[in-house]
Amino acid sequence: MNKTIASLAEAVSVIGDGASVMIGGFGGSGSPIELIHALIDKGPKGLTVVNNNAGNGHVGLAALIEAGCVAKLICSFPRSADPVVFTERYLAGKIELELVPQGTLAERIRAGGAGIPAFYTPTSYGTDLAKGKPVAEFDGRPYVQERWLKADFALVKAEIGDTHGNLTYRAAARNFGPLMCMASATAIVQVSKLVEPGGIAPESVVTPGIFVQKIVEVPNPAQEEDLNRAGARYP
Amino acid sequence: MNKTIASLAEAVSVIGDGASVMIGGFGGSGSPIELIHALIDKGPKGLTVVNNNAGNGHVGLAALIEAGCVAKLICSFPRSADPVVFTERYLAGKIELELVPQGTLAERIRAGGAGIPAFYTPTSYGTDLAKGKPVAEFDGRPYVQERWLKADFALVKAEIGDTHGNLTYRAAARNFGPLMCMASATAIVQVSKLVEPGGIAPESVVTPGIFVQKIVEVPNPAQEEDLNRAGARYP
Amino acid sequence: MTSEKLSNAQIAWRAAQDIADGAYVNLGIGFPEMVAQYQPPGRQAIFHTENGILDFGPAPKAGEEDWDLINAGKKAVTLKPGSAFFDHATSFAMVRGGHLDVAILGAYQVAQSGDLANWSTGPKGVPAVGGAMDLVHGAKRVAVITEHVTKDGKPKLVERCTLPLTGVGCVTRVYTSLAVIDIDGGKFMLREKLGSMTLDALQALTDAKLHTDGTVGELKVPALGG
Amino acid sequence: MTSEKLSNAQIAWRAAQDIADGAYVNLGIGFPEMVAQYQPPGRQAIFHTENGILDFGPAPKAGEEDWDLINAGKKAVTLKPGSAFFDHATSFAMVRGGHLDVAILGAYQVAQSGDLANWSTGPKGVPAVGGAMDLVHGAKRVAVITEHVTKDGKPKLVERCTLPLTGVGCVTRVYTSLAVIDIDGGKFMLREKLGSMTLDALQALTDAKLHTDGTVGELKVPALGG
Repeated sequence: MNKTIASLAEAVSVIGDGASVMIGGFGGSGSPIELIHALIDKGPKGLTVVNNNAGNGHVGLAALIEAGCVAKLICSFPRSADPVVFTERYLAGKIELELVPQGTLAERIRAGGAGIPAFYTPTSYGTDLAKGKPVAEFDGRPYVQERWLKADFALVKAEIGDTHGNLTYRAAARNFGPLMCMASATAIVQVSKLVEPGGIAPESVVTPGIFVQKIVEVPNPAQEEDLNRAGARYP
Repeated sequence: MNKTIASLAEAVSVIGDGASVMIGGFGGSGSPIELIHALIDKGPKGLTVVNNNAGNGHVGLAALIEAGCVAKLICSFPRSADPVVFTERYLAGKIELELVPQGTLAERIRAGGAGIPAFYTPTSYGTDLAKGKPVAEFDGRPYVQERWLKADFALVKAEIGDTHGNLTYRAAARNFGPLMCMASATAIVQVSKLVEPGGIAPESVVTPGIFVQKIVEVPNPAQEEDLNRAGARYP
Repeated sequence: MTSEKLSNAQIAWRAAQDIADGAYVNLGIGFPEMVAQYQPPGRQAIFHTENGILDFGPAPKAGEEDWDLINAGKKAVTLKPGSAFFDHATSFAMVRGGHLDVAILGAYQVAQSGDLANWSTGPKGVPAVGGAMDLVHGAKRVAVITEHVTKDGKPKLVERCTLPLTGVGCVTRVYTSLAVIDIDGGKFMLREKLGSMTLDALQALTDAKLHTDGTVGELKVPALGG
Repeated sequence: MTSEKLSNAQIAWRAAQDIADGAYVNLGIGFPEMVAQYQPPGRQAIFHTENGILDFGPAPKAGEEDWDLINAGKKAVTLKPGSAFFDHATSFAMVRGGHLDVAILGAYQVAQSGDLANWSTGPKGVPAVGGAMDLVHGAKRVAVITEHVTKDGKPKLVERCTLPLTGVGCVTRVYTSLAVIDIDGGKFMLREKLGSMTLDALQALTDAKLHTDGTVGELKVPALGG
């Protein structure tokens, strides 16, 4: 078994119009910039994207939105230092937004990966974000029912990966990666370093390979924050 | 902050009659033998114990049951190579059993730790173990509602721990430990090696210290399987 | 004629032939574990054990066991390069979340609806379920390996299970000591049978009706011990 | 008389005095982050950031940032010995599961019922919630630090929130620029106020009734910049 894909272009070639795509990262930390840019090159339309944020500046997720690929965004915090790309489209009614509390977003994604179709959470009870959702009481306290979230694809950045798809992550870049690999039918992962099976100690594996379908090596990946500080744009 | 407790006896001294106690381990792997034996020495009555199994031979969990400390067991598989201790008490009506599918048991414990009071699972739908539980349909498929599981205490065996309670586990001994630390008000952990904060790389932490309240060093801990092969009994 | 039947090893061998290279597989404890021995040359499955290991290998030599390195049957195993450890919640996320390609389980009874009974023979004794009820949900394909009939000759492939269910409508293929049978649209579809056995003879050993779509292959396996 | 008030640094300082040694604490992004600077000598809290770090420290020097090592406000941070990384599901298990001792948040409005409004000023613009709605549930103690009144002098401590809610009945203590107020049984209980301020003057700046149980302490803080 070898899940390695030779190029970024080939790795994202399976993502077509109308697909749902989870994209890892919290702000720039863990954002798979190279995979996103390869996806922009392919240029699918009408994507539903799941990410914690809505992009920053004119690279990565912001560039994907700017390229007109995204019809709907499911996220918790569509603000950033430079949110102009999303903000303009949103206020013009050109992109749909589903706003989800951050912890609920994470738990919905995990539930999608874990075969849990719905769960109850105290989060958002009594607020506008709970409107239309079933409410139930447990032990005298009210909770909101939330549904799992799954996607056709995930684009994730990891640190070390082996050819079976076992992954580790760098520092807090771990954030949504392990969950999105679980919740997507096809998890496409860029790793800074690709190793043979056995190159990661079994105790150190954060995402077991069963959750990963495609892996592509991108040494020295770009950091969104660095690109934005340099005023970069893609393409 | 230092969560270290000097002795096993002191570590379990907080566990009183009628307490609920999650005990880590899958069979002998990960079973915190020394903590269990210290609990037998203290001798609380009427405990509700959560474990995957029901003990094997006459040490560890089996010995805790044999000592008459356990009123109720919540587990998935109360069979073993030598299950006589539990079997006799169960058939005599002296111990209550709540049988839970293994994955549901794990998920209920995680839910308890994660503040999720209830969730839906396909597991056990249409079986005797779903009797009396709410059923709901999602996307045309029926699911069973399960409740979180929490406990007053957890007894867990880890490999390396620091004084803040950060933990790693040895091989497949990880099994229920990370979940039970999350789901218990007071997680009491025995570690083979105690280190200072910083002694575990932040990427390698499996259980973050926030889930651990007490930690006691037990170098060269006993393995249940070895004890049973040697015909050991406790006390 | 009906005295000819496959050995357990041969049933396991036959089931192993349907496992693709790179498949993620969970083998139930006991008899199903035998499937791992018969992977076709050039194919390598990755085995999952619900207590928290992916990509484990065969048992170590006696005396070399590590009792923190065991499978769901609590037997000592070894690791292959590329293995991983994880907690029980993650392990059953793999199971329930549809990440396993195949689960192969034993059975007391399988119904033509795909219902499976394999955890309890009734209210006597100590009930124990383990991961069976989880495994029947989520794996992309749930197969059963079993003797075609019970020790006292009663059918195990039935119209309706009489024993307590493990899962509803979950089994899609059954490998027995006499045949390979798919479950499709609430029917047993006979795919392969021993060449020495007539359809009538096989039907006589089966509680529910066996259907065919015209072609029934011959169930051929190598000579194997076990 | 009402022109005297605490600076943000002084409000943060006061809030920091109530954090016990060894407490697990989440500080909301922006103003609440300032609380970390004022831990009393001899006490060390462990700070949680919802993007997946426990026990992080202050910002690194400019030029030494690691952009994979950031807090919830996306500012670069450093690590202390004993820190840990984890994924978002685990991070919010800490939040929702009641594992944090204290969460300290900002507010647009706090009601006497403990309702909090701090995420949206209405339907204009792009809505963004982040982890606010999660943080108000689960932490053992949810406290707010805030100016006592808005920039145009309107009360922020109200009978009933008019802005969209973040959470219902979740706040138990409010540290303002003028007072320390507990929320107990649906009432604002005044615990401390600036010595220079009369109860009547404070009440005039507060929409809901301020209650006391007889003793009101003096809100004393050191001189601080910020």
